Amino acid sequence: MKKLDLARDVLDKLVVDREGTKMGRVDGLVIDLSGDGPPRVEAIEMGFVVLARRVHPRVERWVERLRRWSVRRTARFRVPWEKVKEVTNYHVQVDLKALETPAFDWERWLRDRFVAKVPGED
Amino acid sequence: MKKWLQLALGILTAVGGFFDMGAMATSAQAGANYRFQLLWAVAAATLIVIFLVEMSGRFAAVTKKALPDAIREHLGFTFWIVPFLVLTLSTYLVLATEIGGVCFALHLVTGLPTPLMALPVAVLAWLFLWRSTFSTIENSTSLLGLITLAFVVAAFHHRPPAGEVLRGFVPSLPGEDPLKYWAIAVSIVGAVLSPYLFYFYSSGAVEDRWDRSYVGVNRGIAALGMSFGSAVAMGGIVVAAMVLAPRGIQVDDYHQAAMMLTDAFPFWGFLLFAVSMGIACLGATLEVALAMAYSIAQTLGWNWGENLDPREDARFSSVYTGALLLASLPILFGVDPLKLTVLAMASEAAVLPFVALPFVLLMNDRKLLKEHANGWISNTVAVVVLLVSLVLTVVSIPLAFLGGGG
Amino acid sequence: MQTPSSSRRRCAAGGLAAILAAALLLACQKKSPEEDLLHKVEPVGSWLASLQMAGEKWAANSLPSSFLRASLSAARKEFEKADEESAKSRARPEVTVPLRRLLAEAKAAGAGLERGVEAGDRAAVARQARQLAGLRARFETLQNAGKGP
Amino acid sequence: MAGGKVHFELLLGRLVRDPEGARVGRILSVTAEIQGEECVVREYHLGTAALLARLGISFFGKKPRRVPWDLMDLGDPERPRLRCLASELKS
Repeated sequence: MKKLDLARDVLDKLVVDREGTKMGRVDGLVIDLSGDGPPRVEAIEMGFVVLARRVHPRVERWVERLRRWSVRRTARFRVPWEKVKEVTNYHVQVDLKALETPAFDWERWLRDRFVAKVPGED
Repeated sequence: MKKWLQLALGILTAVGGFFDMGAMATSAQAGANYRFQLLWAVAAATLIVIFLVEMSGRFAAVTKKALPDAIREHLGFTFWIVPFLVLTLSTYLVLATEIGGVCFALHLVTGLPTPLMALPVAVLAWLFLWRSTFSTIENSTSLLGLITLAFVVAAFHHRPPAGEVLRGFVPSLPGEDPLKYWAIAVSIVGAVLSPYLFYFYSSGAVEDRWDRSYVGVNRGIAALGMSFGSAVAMGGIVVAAMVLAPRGIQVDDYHQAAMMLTDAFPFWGFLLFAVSMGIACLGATLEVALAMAYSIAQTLGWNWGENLDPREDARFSSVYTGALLLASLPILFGVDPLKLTVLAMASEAAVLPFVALPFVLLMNDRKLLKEHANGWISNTVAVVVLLVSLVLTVVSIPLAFLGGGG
Repeated sequence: MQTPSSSRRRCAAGGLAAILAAALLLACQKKSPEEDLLHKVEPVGSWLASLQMAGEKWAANSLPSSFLRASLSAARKEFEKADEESAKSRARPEVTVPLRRLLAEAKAAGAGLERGVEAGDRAAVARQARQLAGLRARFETLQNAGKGP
Repeated sequence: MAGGKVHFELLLGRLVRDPEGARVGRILSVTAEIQGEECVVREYHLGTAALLARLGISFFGKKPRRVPWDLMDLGDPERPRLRCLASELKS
């Protein structure tokens, strides 16, 4: 049984995949109030839209509109808590492969469309 | 012993953050207008910068986290967003200025117009970042940066009156034009206390894989590296005071500063100035572009690192690529490098409290730093910095316009 | 999270900015058109000195010709700006007439400097530098006379 | 409205009132426990002291107000309410 301070130890912490690749930050946490027991952390959320919501709902709408023009598949990328392997001082490790998630949509797009096209990078 | 090779990081930080385009301009203006009277501003700013750089290095060594990284994590996104945005904006202006510096140096050597150099310089800087590792950049910049010591040599060559120089270390009021005096004083502090400097230094320490055992060495590196930058800036003031002031030359344009070294070195002086400026500003361009990419990547939790292949951190590399391109635009469209410098220095002074506050909060986190958290001396300095920087924020922008700075 | 001190800080900032703005207004109001003009053309003196130094240093083989050309064009812009200022200024002719004559001579000296550089004539350039020194002394007298009373 | 979902990041900084409408404090820190696969919320900490504790700055003995999970009504996440009077909280 490990005690956590959700604000200090989980929210805004670095998220790494099972290979240790940095894949983003815990931009938001969804808490489930159903059931008779204590509230449960259901999922962590990542994405610009989640961040924008924390600034102001209007900013969220702008960012969401912008996102539709971009290569990002989903605005909110949700990782269920069951996928969280560990929470350390340095990161939250999740049992996923970063490259296959929407969190890496931009990374993949930039790598294929830009980095790979630079002369000398093959 | 090997740890002392990390002095390169200190000197790189100092070359980029200290003796760059801003310090060139402010030193020359200070010396030309007020002779030795503003040396105290450099001394005070140096003392403060040593403390702050030491703190950011200590933080990185103990927690293995860079500052933007830790600020977002511990203070939260809603707290960080405003400092982050103002810092990014100011860093952009500084980057544009440094690119302008390299362009101007090339203009001095080749005689071709400055705006023509903007794109080639951006591409050159980009190639460096794309191709090399952190330690290559660190070592080459700090080694080449030693050429700026020419200003110190020239300062001694001129045999400045010792009494008057010493008196310059005591703050005093100017006889006339106090607005201009304070405008230059503020921009000296702005030029030395570049906010991105601390963030960059801590990211550099993480790139160089510092751990707790570096806490002691870090103190020496901070003190020596920053003193190096400070010595060059003071050299610049003394040379300007000995060469420009007696002739009645004020620095309203970088061309007027370019002759500074020709008294001490009749044949090489002009080239030395151009090369010093070019190298210092190129080093600064690399540092500032990296600083920007670091803080954005760390804030958003991307893969980052100058030691990775660009394919492994495509977003990180794209950020510095885009930043360099965007920052070359003002010079490309013919903005005067000196005007840009004055604006950038004012913006640096203005954003300092936004950047210093989260930093100071973090340095007092005892859960995180344990026995390495700030003691009362560091905290006293930090509080003084915060108060001074608050005043600077309020006065810097109006002063830059009123005092003209140039 | 809102920082509670931010609004108070903004107030303080606004207050100080207002004081500064008021100071600026006062400073502008008490200036006569003569003082105003002389303040605006102040960089001319520094540019005359720069050109003089550049000429001397070029003659001593310390500077490349391209630098001299660039300095000259920057200086010429400053002279022209000063000339425009004095043309549209409401200052008394006792100030504007000698000032504009001096600026015309400065431009001529600059042109002479440029001809000397293009011809590679060190003696001519050194002569023009001495000419510029004389102009600078006259400019300073003008400035002091304007500030005196 | 039991069974709702709450965004934790939006809950931070919200002002909590008790059933009589009195201000109790802002939610500035939440403790949780990892139990096997699950992570469950235990307590809500209110007030500046909670913020300082979260920032690791020790401050002369000031203690945050701690609200156990079952005493916090998050039916309307924008207006969290205590299920008891503020005076009944143990501190």
